[in-house]
Amino acid sequence: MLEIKNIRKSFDGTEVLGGVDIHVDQGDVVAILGPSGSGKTTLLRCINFLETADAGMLVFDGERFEFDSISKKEIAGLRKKTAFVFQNYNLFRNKTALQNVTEGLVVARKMPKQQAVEIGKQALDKVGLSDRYDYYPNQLSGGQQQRVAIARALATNPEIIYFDEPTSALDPELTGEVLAVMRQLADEGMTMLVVTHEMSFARTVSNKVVFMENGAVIESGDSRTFFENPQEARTKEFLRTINESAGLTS
Amino acid sequence: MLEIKNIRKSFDGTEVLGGVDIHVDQGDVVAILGPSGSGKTTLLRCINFLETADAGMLVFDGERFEFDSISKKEIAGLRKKTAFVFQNYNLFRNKTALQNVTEGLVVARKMPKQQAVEIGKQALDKVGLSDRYDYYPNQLSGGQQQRVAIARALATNPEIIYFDEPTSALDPELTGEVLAVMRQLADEGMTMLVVTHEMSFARTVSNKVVFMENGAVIESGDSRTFFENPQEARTKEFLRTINESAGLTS
Amino acid sequence: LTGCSGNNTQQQDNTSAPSAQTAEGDLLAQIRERGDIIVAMEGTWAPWTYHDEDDNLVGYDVEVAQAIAEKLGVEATFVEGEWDGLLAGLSAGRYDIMVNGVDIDPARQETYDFSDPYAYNRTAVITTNQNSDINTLEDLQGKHTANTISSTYAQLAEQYGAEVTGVDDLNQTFELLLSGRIDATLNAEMTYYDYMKAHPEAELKIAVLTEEANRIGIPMRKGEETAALREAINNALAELGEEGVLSELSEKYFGRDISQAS
Amino acid sequence: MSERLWDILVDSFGKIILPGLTMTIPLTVISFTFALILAIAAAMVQFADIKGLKQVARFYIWVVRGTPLLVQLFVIFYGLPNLGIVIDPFPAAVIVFSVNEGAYCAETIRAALESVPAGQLEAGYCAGMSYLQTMRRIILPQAMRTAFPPLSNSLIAMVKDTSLAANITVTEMFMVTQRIVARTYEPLALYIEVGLIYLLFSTVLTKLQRIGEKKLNAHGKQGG
Amino acid sequence: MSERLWDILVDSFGKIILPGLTMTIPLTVISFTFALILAIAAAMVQFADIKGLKQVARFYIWVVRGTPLLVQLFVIFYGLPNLGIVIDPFPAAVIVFSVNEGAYCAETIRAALESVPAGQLEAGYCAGMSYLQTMRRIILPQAMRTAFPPLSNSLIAMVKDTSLAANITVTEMFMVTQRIVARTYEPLALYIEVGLIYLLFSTVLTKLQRIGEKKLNAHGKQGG
Ligand SMILES: Nc1ncnc2c1ncn2[C@@H]1O[C@H](COP(=O)(O)OP(=O)(O)OP(=O)(O)O)[C@@H](O)[C@H]1O
Ligand SMILES: Nc1ncnc2c1ncn2[C@@H]1O[C@H](COP(=O)(O)OP(=O)(O)OP(=O)(O)O)[C@@H](O)[C@H]1O
Ligand SMILES: [Mg+2]
Ligand SMILES: [Mg+2]
Repeated sequence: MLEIKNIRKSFDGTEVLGGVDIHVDQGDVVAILGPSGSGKTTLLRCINFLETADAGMLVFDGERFEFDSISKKEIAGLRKKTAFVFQNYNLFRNKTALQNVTEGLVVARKMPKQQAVEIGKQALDKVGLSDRYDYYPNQLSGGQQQRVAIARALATNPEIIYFDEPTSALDPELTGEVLAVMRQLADEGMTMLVVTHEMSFARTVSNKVVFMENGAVIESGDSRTFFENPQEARTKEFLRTINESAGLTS
Repeated sequence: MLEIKNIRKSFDGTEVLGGVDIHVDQGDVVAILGPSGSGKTTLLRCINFLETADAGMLVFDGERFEFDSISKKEIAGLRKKTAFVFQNYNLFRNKTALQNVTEGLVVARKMPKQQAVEIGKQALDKVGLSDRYDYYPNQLSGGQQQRVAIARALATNPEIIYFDEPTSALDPELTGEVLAVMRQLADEGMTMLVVTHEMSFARTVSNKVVFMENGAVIESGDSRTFFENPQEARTKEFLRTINESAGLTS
Repeated sequence: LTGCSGNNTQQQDNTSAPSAQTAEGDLLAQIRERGDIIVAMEGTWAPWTYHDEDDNLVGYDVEVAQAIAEKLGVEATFVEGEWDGLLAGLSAGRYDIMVNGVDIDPARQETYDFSDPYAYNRTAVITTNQNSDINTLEDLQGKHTANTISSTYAQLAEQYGAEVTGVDDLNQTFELLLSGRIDATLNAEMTYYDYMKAHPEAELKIAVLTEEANRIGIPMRKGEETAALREAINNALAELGEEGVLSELSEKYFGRDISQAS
Repeated sequence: MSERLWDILVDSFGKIILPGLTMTIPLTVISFTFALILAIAAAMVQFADIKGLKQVARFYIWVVRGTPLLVQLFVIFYGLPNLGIVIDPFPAAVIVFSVNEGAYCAETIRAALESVPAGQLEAGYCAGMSYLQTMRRIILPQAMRTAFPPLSNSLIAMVKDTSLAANITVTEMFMVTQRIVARTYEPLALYIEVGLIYLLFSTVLTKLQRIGEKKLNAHGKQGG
Repeated sequence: MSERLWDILVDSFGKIILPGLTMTIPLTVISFTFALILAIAAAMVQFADIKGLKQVARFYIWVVRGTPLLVQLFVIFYGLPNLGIVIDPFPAAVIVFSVNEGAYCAETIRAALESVPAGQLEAGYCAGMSYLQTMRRIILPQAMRTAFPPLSNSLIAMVKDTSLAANITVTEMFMVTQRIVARTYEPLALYIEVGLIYLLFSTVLTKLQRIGEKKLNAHGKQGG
């Protein structure tokens, strides 16, 4: 359904992505792992054209696009089929929870107001925020804000949702809230590409894992194999560090 | 060494701390746990007089102070014996790493500049930042900033250090960095009072645990007992939630 | 026009203007004691008071003031500023007298005492050459005029039924006239001649000249304290008139004698 | 205070406040409205980095902020007739004040636009909205909230600057005062009187600013 | 352009720019320096919420921002002598411009102080520093960095406002221009000339502002 081929990106001469390939099938939940600075965020931003990749190709539903020559119109078309959940939510600060969800429907998709409100409420209900329609972002807790962001993504009925570290700004209990919603989406067959540091999520919810370092994919494949039988030395070390810092001594 | 008795604090009529007692001995590492909004931050801020508690008493090195009648001079005196590491670091944004550490020594403790610089460098070396003396906060990663904050606390040679969620803004690998430094301090016998969501830290580094909810201490005591044999129903539930969200399915 | 910084003149350095005393007592005595008289003027109104090409303060009023100072046996110190400021300064006691072609007018006499007139100035109604509608003051009825805000001309125009707007300075009134925004402006006859000296090509004419000339005097604060000063100035003016000095200066700056009531 | 002076002040109060209400305030309000439109445009083309237009905006701001308001009034009112363009005093004043104030406000609004986090625009894109849609519905409303206090300040300052319109025959409050001075020769007292009337106007505007800020802050500061 | 007009403009250039350099610029720089001191004080007492002084500062800002500069010049220069206080023109101008500009800058600096995160002050306390020590070494430097661009704007605006000093007999640039106009009767051309000289001064100041901002931004924006 989504295929990225040989994507490259440099900032001021420093290469951040050095030819990355990603393959996502309908219904896949792909977890992208990797140490800080490995280029995970940059990858997602390039895929959604928030950064312009220097080279590479994107195939979406069989249509091919070159990153360096895609037109504004094509970008706009692709964005209507995808959704993005930011690490720091990026809710519209001047809009209520409900308006955050309906804005894209009414303005970008020209949906009648009433229908948008209905869909918006459904989406908020789904993430457990039926009682927060008219709250502004700054009146919501971090976990609630992130759930509004997910509702905003859901409401547009996208073919795939990109997540950038959806729980890194949350405390353990709030993390639980958000992960539960994501697990439910996975169960319903939503296609998702998720940058995350939550090993438990990668381990139990995603069916594929991509491990990156220094702008390159080190290892990727089936999630069970990745955790139980990693192939690369660097992957093994990464998993060991993570486990150590989680257990500290044990 | 530090004893807090019956501390109370309300904001606009809502009680946030409803009579909390804490007892810290020399060399203790006390972890304060509890769900979001339970009053942990407020407790630390009251202890360090960043908020004025409504009632209660503080005994420090045998000296007694009433929260509602302590003088500015006494506060200044106590602050020179304690240090505070903020959740979001609060490094002085207009000062380099080294200046952040020396500022309090030179300005507040009237230490000769040269001596302060020496001590400052030692403190930064200790947290592994020998190569970052002249960097400004915004040129440092989150983990590095938090370590500068710890160095700033260390340099004043305090009798106790308060930490408010020292790793909550960091990714797992950076969390590892900071926790390693704190573990080292604990091993050297530093007295610490740590609000944290890191169960592994509470479990393995701290010797005492205080579990709070709704502004009251639900359970407290020896850290091993707390984790292996919790007494209260709410504590058990809390530990279960945490474990679940960590494991998600298992 | 030549520079005229006479021996008994001191070109005021405006950054450190000495001030007249506000203390009680006779102003003339104070002036004599100080050895100078502080004279306020605009310095931007040719040919009464203005700066020549070498930036010397010159003009009819400047030389008259110097001559008066000489008669009083003191030096003249000049201070230049904006009109309203000069008035305020006079009231505040910063300046002793104002020599700036000021019309003697009953309303003004409520606030200031005036010397005897030392010049007579007829008011001209100035229009463009093409304008043939305005031939008497009565013709101003319903016409648009503009005058400097601080002058008495606005009142005169209003009196004859003109629609009056104001502007800050003289030049603007000519600009308004030339750009056809107004029908006429009222000003001193002499000012018109001076403007025409600078702009001989300007298509402006004097359409009406008032019969009666305005009397130009020197205002000073009201009251006992200035009584002696006023008398001394009046004596000085009378002497200067008799000696022909005023006529001479008038010829020099205006090209005709306006120091005598005609 | 002498009885005569008192009478002058009482008598002139109505004469001064009338053009204040009928000229100074309308001139200010109309000009400020146009200034805001100009400023938003000039700020937006810079923010959006539109080649050509951005340079035009920079040039406009540079020249207008660099030269005195009085000179601008002169050029428009006394200079343009040389090119055959004759504009009436009130519209000329509105043009000059709008253009002048627009340049200052443009800088304020540009700074406010830049203070809106980049993520807001990106979130707009990801919701499928175009640049213009996101600007109009998300970025500008947030920026205007930030710009509100400095813009209010500019408005208050402008009330007093309109007195320069006297130079192009607009009969506003200060000119009327000067006319009364020309008749009565009481500049100090009358200046203080008109000063107090300006203070009255400013106070009303300041109060309105406070109310506006409260309203905009109704759902807390835009922290999250 | 006629030869005569050209000669007038060439001849007057030096005459105008000289008082610009010897009077307008010094008056601006000196007044602005004092204004900053006043503004910092007025902003600090409000920020620190010092009872009494805070009210004094609010009152000062209210009155000064609410009344025209020209009225303030009149009151100090022509009003105070009635109370026996006689101040020379240049010092009087410095006083009025400092006090006036101080009120506007105080608001700018207060806003900048409020934009420094509360955590910075708390971190200062926790490092054992007193309120004043933290203000001086941590909060004010950060606030001044935020306030730098709007303060630069105020400075540039002030260059032109100093022309009002002509009202209290200070011979600055604009007054000299008016004198030349009085002799030559060429207001438009000369006003444009003096406008360009103001533009020159402003451009230099704008360049200095850019350099200053670059320097202050040397270690990135104060994000973290
Ligand atoms: N706009 C930019 N300009 C220059 N360098 C950049 C920019 N954005 C990212 N980088 C660099 O690119 C590299 C990859 O950054 P990226 O944010 O993609 O990493 P990441 O894998 O998401 O890390 P983290 O887990 O910390 O979020 C880093 O070294 C970063 O410093
Ligand atoms: N300044 C304040 N004004 C009003 N209420 C406040 C204020 N500070 C904190 N509170 C309230 O006090 C309660 C306790 O807050 P506190 O920040 O101490 O919780 P916490 O245990 O530190 O939570 P977290 O784990 O999310 O940091 C919360 O309900 C919070 O909303
Ligand atoms: Mg990232
Ligand atoms: Mg907290």
